[in-house]
Amino acid sequence: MTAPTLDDDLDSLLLIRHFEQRLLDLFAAGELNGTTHTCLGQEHVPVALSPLLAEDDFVLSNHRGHGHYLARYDDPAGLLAEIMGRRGGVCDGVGGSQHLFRDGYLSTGVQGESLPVGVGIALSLRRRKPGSVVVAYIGDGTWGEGAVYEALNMAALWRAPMIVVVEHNGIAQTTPTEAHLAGTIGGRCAGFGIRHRLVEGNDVTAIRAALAPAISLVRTSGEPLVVEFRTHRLGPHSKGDDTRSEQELEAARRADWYPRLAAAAPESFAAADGRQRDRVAAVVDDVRARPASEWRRQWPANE
Amino acid sequence: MTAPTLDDDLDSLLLIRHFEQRLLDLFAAGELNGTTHTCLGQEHVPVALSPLLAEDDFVLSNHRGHGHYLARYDDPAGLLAEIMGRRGGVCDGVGGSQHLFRDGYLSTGVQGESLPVGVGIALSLRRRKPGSVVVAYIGDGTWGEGAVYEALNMAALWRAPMIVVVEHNGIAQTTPTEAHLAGTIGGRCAGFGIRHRLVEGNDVTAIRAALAPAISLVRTSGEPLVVEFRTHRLGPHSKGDDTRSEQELEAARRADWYPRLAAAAPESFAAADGRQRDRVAAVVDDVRARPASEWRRQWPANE
Amino acid sequence: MAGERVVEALNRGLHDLLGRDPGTLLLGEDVLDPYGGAFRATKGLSTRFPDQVLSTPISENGIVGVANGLALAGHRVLVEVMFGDFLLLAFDQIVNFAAKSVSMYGRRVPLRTVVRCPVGGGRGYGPTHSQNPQKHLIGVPHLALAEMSAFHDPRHVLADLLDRGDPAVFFEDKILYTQPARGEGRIDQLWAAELPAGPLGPAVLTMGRPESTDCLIICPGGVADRAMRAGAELLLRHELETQIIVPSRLWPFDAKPVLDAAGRAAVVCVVEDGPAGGGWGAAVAHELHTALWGQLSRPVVTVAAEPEVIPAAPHLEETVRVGPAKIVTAVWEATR
Amino acid sequence: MAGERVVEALNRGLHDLLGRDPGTLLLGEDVLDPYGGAFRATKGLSTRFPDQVLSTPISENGIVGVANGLALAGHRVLVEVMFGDFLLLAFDQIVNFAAKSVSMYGRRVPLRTVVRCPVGGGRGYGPTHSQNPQKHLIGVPHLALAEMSAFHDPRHVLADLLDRGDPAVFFEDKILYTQPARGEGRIDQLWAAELPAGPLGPAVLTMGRPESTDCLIICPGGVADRAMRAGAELLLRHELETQIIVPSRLWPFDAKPVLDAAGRAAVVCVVEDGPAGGGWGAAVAHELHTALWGQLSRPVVTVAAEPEVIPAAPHLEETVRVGPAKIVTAVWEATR
Ligand SMILES: Cc1ncc(C[n+]2csc(CCOP(=O)(O)OP(=O)(O)O)c2C)c(N)n1
Ligand SMILES: Cc1ncc(C[n+]2csc(CCOP(=O)(O)OP(=O)(O)O)c2C)c(N)n1
Ligand SMILES: [Mg+2]
Ligand SMILES: [Mg+2]
Repeated sequence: MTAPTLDDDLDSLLLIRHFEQRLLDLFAAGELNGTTHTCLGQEHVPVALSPLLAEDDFVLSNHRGHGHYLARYDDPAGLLAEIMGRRGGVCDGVGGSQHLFRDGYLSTGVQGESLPVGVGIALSLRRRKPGSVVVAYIGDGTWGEGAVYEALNMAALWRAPMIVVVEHNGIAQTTPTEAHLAGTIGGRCAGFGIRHRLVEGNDVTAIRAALAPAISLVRTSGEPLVVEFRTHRLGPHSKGDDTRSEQELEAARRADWYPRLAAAAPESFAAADGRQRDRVAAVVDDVRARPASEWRRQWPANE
Repeated sequence: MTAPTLDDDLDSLLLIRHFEQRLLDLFAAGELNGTTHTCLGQEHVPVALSPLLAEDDFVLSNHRGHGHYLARYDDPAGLLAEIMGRRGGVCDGVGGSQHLFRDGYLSTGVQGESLPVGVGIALSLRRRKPGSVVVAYIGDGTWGEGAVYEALNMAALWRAPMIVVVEHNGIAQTTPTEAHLAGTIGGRCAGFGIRHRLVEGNDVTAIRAALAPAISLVRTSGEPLVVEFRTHRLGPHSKGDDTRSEQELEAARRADWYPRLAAAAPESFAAADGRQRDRVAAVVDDVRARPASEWRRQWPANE
Repeated sequence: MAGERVVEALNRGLHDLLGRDPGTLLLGEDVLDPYGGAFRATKGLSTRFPDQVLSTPISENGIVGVANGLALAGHRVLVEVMFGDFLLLAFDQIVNFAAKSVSMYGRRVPLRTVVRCPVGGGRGYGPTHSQNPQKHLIGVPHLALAEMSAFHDPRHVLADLLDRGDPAVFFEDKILYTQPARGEGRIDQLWAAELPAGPLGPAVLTMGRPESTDCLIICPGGVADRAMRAGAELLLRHELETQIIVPSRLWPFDAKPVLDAAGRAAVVCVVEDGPAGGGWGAAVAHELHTALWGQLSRPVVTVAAEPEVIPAAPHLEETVRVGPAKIVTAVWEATR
Repeated sequence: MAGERVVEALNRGLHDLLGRDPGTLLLGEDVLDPYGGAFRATKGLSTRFPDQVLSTPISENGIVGVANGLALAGHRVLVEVMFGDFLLLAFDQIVNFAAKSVSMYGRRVPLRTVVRCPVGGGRGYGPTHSQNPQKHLIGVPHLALAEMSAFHDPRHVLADLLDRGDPAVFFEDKILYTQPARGEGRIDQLWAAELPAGPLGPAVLTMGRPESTDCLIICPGGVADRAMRAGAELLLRHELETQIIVPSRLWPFDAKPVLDAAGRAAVVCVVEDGPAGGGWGAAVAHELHTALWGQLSRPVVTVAAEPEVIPAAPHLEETVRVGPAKIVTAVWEATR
């Protein structure tokens, strides 16, 4: 947990941004299969949080998880190789975009499934690595799943040190939040006696400062916490499937950190931007040249 | 919806009380199989509510449903025959204590399953029989199930005219509410933007008067409502499986309506009490003498 | 209709079904226009039948529950579950509520809930979006299972499922969506399809001479294309003539229409695109062994996917899914 | 141990397992003392191992999810689901999370989650508390299934399931709980039990002369008692000598130890106490037909429950559940 500099944060934001944009390009060019959910517009969430996490903390990510991964591990090549099914992928191409696993990090593609799992990991951490926490990312739409409430209830009852990070981008696939969520996320947390913090804006430094004490409290008290980020999805849900109006998209663009930071320090931003763009380009070239991944199944299924 | 008299209410309360007590006797005598969950101590809940319901309203009941049934249908023989597997049972002995079905009434034994079903029925009622409502009974423990929240969310989003009646008796099987429910039921409803009414005590007339306007509002607005009764389970969870302390049981007994009403009008109470005791005894004699039920399967399964 | 793709035929069927009865409702995640569902099967429905289409939160168990409630109140209800893997979230409502309610109240309670879901791999969606969950639901009393095929008009199949009064699940192999809806008639130079028992009966795919069949393949709609490729290969490489039978209804499985052909064939091969064991393949094989004992010259060959998750990378998917080569090998080895 | 009932043997096993490793945890509804679970299998555990036993809200899917999280973090975790019917609520966590996670991340991720649940009818609990859900989970890659029997020490079986690193489900027929735990040795005047392949291998029940078997019955632990009664009847009424093989592990099913006996028997009968179709019976039968083609003189007979819910009234339950008479009839008819 060495404090990152402003430049580190900017690099991290831009790495994710360029990574995601290149993914969409690769899709458009027919070089990718399956589906991919980019976090364009939401990069600041994991970038703000990651330095607040320690090595023993466990991150549970979801379908929109590239940013969560890249902010925690500086490993764009491993991620891209995974998505492209090339040698060196995080999970040898078996998991793909939505199913990543490393020590202390797991993502899966079934909405809501991760929260009860997170409670279990958190209970184990409290026993064996006290002071460590679980961070579980979910979207606003995922609050439709019953598993979320079963987990919140148990987390509160048993004081599971879990931080649920909600990336509330106002939409679930094509469904606006008003159409899928009654009441409020904050109100729902209150109903379970769980602390809830609302975060607006995308100033990484300010967010981090505001959240640090609340996260520390989870470490010491063991009480769960929900942090709700009001954010914006800049891109399509996966690829090309955006049904929002130009007006809505324009609002998402206006809220983006990219032009704001570019205007704030044009020169250093441009330098960083170029650096990360080039870095991602190099990663793409590297990974693209690799052979297909190999699935080293060392176990017989159902032996 | 003709207004019941005080005597009607007392008859109804006592019918249920004696029915349930006889069930426990029959169990103890080895005349019943399976399991049965009596509503001893909670009889006033359906007795207060039933006259507020119209014929087109739909009642969803649960494992502890004898009172719900008897308060709505004056049919102790049909219910007992069902429980004993004798001719004339509501469902010919196929369903048993926890699985009853009649037009406008259904119970099932899987906790939480009924609430999404209730939303569906309510949506249909709004289309086809506007002004009608669904009443779904659940216990405090059932708030552990995710299905409850999926249903509350949809009920609120779609304005499903459903009234969730919570019989909060402070315990789920053997687990006290503090150990299974974080926060409060009222708070959880608020989180979904759903109105919540708390009912304490067991004065049937007062409860009915207090709830009538709220229930009317469901009929006219279509907005769901949760009514939480603070109540007490006098008997075991099913049969003989009570792990509570004598002190807790004593508290439950102190809150019972039976001694209160007996003291309030000793003579008319005693008369009614005798009447219902005799009625139940006659029902038991009648049903006990019946032959085993027949399952008239008129359909081939999986044809 | 000429030139239609399967997803278009499906979409047309859904339009017809909502149109024929205003009490028929459709629920699912993201089913509204202009999107019309993740695979676009529900396109146009919400525009044309705004009162009959309900877009839902992400609540698979809850949605099926709502559908069950509507069905209990007398509606016909179609539910779209976005990926077959998520069906597992709704098993309580499907098995414990829908299927059991039909009979557990002592008299028949018809429940017209039909759950549709895209299934299978081949699209690189990864292990939680590619499973074939059919096997989990086979043999549930009062639950009907059907699978989409290029030969059966989805309209007829869904209408039947909606009308029979038992709840049902309709499996749609994702790969099929964009393939041509074929119906009856010539498929290519080699193959022709017939529906001898009508629009709900099995499709029979032949090379022209059904009498002299060396190999009979029985498979659901999602596998038919791979079976045809295997058949072509068997002819070319081994001079074996193949007939393929594609039932629409997976369960209850009606063995009658296949018994004749199975009794005549030198090799009978049942193919399913999910892991073996306790699934459709063994169930069909067992029925055939029992019905045709003494007539079969060798055991029914079952071909299934490897017992593994479906990996994300396309080259790995192919190591797990059933492909033509696996069918060819299994049949060929059985003949030797 | 002498005089033990099966639920006591199970309880002793759970005590041993929590005792041997403080990282082994147990979760479930109402599992705390003095109650110790709806069937009292967990009695004494919370008193002796207060830090290892967690009583949960009514949240089947959530509980299995918590167990999966604990298992991912390296614990061995036992979950008690109060009735097997409610397992369906947890299928997403069992199939999509636990079983898939073992392999979907490209390398083996061991997950030691073992879910126990009481199954089956015969107790008058009614249709939502009596099902045998085994069939739904057969053939799920990386998911092991075992069933309790009076002959296998639950301690060994559960220890094996907990240790292997694949998640597992352990089915406990309710009727067995109160029956004597038998282990090996003489059962009654007619029957004796052996565990020739050790404590995890199938139990072999014979009338003394295993070589000259007319009928081989293969069945899980919950049905063994009914199979023995059927065997007695077959001897008495039809002079057929029966051998019974009771595997502890239902899936993956190991056919090897039964092949010899199956090849020698005049009739092979596989019994399962759930509705037929896509279940264990057909899976085992298919394996035997394939492995013993040419050796079997008739098709493997499968006996299953009627395709119906389990009704509540005891006299109706018996019309659906598998009983000795149904086994006797099936075997006898096969011999003619
Ligand atoms: C159980 C389940 N149901 C449906 C889906 C399909 N799906 C994937 S992402 C998504 C929308 C999620 O919305 P939200 O939680 O708001 O996250 P966002 O995509 O906005 O980041 C849906 C419906 C899924 N993955 N899992
Ligand atoms: C899904 C499910 N899980 C567990 C059970 C077993 N069970 C039956 S009643 C009960 C307790 C219910 O508690 P509560 O909702 O408070 O109702 P009460 O019994 O107090 O009336 C439990 C755990 C069940 N029937 N369904
Ligand atoms: Mg969202
Ligand atoms: Mg309660």
